[in-house]
Amino acid sequence: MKDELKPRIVKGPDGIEFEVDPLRDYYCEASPSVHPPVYVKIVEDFFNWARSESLWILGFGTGCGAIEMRPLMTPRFDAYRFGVQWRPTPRQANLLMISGYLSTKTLKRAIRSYEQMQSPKYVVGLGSCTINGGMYWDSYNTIKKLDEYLPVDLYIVGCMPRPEALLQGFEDLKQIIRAGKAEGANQYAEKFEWYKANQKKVIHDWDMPDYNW
Amino acid sequence: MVQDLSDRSQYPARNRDGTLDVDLTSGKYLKLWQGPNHPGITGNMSVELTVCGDEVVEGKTHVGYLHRGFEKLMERRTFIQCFPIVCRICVPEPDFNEYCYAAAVEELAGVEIPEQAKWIRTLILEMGRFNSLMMYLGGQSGSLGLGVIGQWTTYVRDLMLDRFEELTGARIYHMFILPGGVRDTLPEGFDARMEETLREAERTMKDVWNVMFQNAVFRKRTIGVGYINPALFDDYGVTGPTARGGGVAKDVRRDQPYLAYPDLEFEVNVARDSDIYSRADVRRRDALQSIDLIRQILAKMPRTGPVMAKMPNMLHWKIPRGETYIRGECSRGEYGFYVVTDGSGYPRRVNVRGPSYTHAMALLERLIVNCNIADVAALLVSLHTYPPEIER
Amino acid sequence: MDFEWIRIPHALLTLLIVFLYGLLLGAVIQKIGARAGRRHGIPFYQNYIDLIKNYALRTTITHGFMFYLGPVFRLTGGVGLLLFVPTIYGVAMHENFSFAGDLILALYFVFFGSLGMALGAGESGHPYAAIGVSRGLSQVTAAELPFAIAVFAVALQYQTLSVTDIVAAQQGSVFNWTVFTNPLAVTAAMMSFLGSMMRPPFDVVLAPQEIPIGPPTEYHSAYLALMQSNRAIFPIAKMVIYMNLFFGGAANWPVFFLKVFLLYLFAAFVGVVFPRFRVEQSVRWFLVWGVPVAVAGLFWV
Amino acid sequence: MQDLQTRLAQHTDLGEWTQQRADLAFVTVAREHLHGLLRHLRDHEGFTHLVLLTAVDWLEDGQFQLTYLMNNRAAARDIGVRVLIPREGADMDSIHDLWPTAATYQRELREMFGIDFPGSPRVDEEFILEGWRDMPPYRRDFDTLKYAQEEFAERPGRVSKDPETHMKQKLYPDGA
Repeated sequence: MKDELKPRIVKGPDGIEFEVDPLRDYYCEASPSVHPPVYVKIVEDFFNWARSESLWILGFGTGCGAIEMRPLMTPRFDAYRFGVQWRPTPRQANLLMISGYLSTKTLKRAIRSYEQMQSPKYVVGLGSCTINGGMYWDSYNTIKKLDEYLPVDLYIVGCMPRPEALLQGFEDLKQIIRAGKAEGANQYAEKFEWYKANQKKVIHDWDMPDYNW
Repeated sequence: MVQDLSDRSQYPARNRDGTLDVDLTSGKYLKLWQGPNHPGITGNMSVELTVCGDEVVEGKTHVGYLHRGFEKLMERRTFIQCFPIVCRICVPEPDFNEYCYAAAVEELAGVEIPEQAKWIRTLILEMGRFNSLMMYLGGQSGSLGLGVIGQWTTYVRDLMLDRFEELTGARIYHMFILPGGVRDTLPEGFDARMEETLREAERTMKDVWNVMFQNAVFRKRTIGVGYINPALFDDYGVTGPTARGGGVAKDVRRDQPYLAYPDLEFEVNVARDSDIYSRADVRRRDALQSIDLIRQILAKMPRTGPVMAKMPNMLHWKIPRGETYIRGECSRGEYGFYVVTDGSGYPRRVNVRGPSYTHAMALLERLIVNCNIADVAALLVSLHTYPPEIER
Repeated sequence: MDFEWIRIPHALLTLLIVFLYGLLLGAVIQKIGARAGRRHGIPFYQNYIDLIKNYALRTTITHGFMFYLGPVFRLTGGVGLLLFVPTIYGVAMHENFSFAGDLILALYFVFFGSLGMALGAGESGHPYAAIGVSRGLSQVTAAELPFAIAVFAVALQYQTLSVTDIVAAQQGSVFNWTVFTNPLAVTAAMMSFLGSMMRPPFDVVLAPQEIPIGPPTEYHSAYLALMQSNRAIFPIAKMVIYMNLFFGGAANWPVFFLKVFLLYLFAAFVGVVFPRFRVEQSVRWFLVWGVPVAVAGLFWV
Repeated sequence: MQDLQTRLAQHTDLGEWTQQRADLAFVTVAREHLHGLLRHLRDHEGFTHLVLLTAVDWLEDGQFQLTYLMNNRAAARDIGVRVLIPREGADMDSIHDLWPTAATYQRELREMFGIDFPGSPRVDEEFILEGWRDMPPYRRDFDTLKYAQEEFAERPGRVSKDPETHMKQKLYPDGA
């Protein structure tokens, strides 16, 4: 654990000393709760349509798949046409693209980013390395099965998946969302203990709260 | 505008062990993370910044987010099994890994590759360099908010990827340069289509020159910013365009020519000022040079003869004990493979020397001090860092 | 002073029209920017969908009381600005709540939103938001200076502080517009216009690369939707002021749409081909180029 | 590069000299001569550019081989200096005073091979791995496949059949 995360005595600007336990004081400990669809079906369908037509991707290139993101934003493929946009902060994004293999160090950051996103949120695993490890099946530093750690809505195969495959993947994801089946955030909240246990098994120095808002 | 470099040496004070005395609870300093989840970072790495006002007082590079342990994995694979995974070491310019690995293995095994294969390899490396530089130009202007350049250059890169696809069958990971030669000859009509692509590329480069390099705001943001003292180049192992931007004509293609480079005519591009602008300008001219070199290669290359040397049975290929180092000039600087064999069917040790390894670690940590936070992204991009080659 | 209650629904109608047009215009401008990059860009209805989606998100988290108020203040700034200037000249329905001294109030409202945002973003506790706010406030202040001086010049020129009267004075011929009667003041004001539109070269506040998007870093779902609504209304409201003060106002909706579109296009064109200034560079730019021109405009009168 | 070998031999006890290519040679020296030799090469022979510093694990001999590769750009030649150190309790003198950038290489070697470089800046900080508890992964006796199987959840693969037995079973179901 890093020094700045250990409990310590801090002297405030007014001269009063007090004890700080960063993990408890700076973060909220509440675990996620399930947010089921609450509106009548037609409204929920309408909202699902809006959600599907406005996919905001978190601009977090976790692996080599990030290289095909640039062509997607540019003239040849231009994913903006389909309502896909990139947002720089996890708070405003709905779709986390796990673009390729995840080393355990990145997994930690990906989990944090995922938990900071607002539900309903979706995860797309990109490339064979998220499915079964792909090329790195015997590597000591990459995870082999993404859905053990995050609720994945869709996998796109390939090494690298071509931009056309990604566009098709977006279309498929839209179908899933419109059908109301993309409830990954709720699944994550329901099986929270299981996901956390899996995550903690591979991330050895767990120095963050269990749920990052 | 030149940054004000008046004496800041006492600020913040240093502790006895040389670390900075930064008291975060004082409210004077702020700790910021630029990355890994940050659009201003090149790939998946992060810089831990301690800032005072708008000024960075300390920066630490953190890498390892992309570590897959290639050097370990290759020890468990036979020589031919290593071939498909080496290109994955560096994503934006994968061909250099293939070439360096193949050349190292050939040298240790004593294989001589045919003439035509040499030329095709050179062609692929130049195409890869052009692509990588296009990514760079888009990134550099993007880091300063000029998104439109990125659109144009990525478009040209896509055109060049089409030529790659035609030649090798893949967009990103080509897996074309095998130990012993290359997989195939050029397809029919390749030259004409390549010429078309190159013309389009030249048109775009003209636009890039007008909109990016002649732009008053771009010049204001980059000239004099991110200066590297050329005296530091040897200390920090600076190579490639970063060194050439500071007036040192380091270019492996000229210094220790390999493949078909002795037969090609080109000048080493050099700029003087060693700031972000000169580095960008050197890379722009490198891209134009690549266009010229591709034309030269297509004009001069032999079209007949084999493209693969006679190779032993790959499944039982053993290479006698030895060690070697192969280097090449990739778009970012000196790229090299250090390969050790022990007489078995597996490499004993492979070490990849990527230029980003020295640029983004020790050099960046030094440059980033006293830099404005708004310039950090531009500075980082101007070193042309690709994190996967740092951690592999 | 008797107050006609019918003005309230009329003002709300104006607001609705401006809101819908603002969303549409934002998308169209983005499409034009995309064309410069040889793309098609987002569909023109994309902003409406984004807005619905953001309101439809299921979770929101808060960082405190001011965090709520930030977007509310910002929206108030936009709506207030729009309500107190006459949108369409000479049509009683869209005169809104303009009164004799509304020019001063408008100047205040232009600044109001940024201040509210500063409070809200400060509460979010994210360091990027704090940096963005400090950059934003210094830049907006600097950009406001030439504008304020230009407005003084115009007010002096027409000897009134009422926007309606200023528009009235510009009617008749195109050459009665302030842009021809006092070009210096208008030049200075247009410089400031660039600065307040949050487009390159003056968008370091929201820059995704330099700091991830500044003040709104922590804002999400409904908060963000509120800010998006403001982003539709506020620039239009600001352009209404510019249009009224310098470009002869608009006597009917088509003229209004056209003039607003052209003004927006001006900012977008400059934005597409320029990278960003750093904050201290942009402040210097406004002080060195904007203020002298504005002062010269003052003397022109 | 014969001239270089003769000149160096006057200063230092050189071990095995391997001429790999016309412009690349490897030479073995004892660890106590290393620092002096590198300084001499840098200051007097023009080998100013440290290309890389890495280690090779000779598990059978119980030794690590450290390779310091240097480049002389003007003369277009490279020299690799090999130093053999025992695997047990491996440590080595730091050369960050000669090339500041060597500190990065030494940090990596510390983490990936477990070779200590006392005095090198930030050498004990985590570099690539995070929360690593096993033995340093680049050592030969570290089994990455076994580690991966124990550590990470795996997706069951497709059922694959050995072609020979599969065809036999298919053609001759009774095992004839």
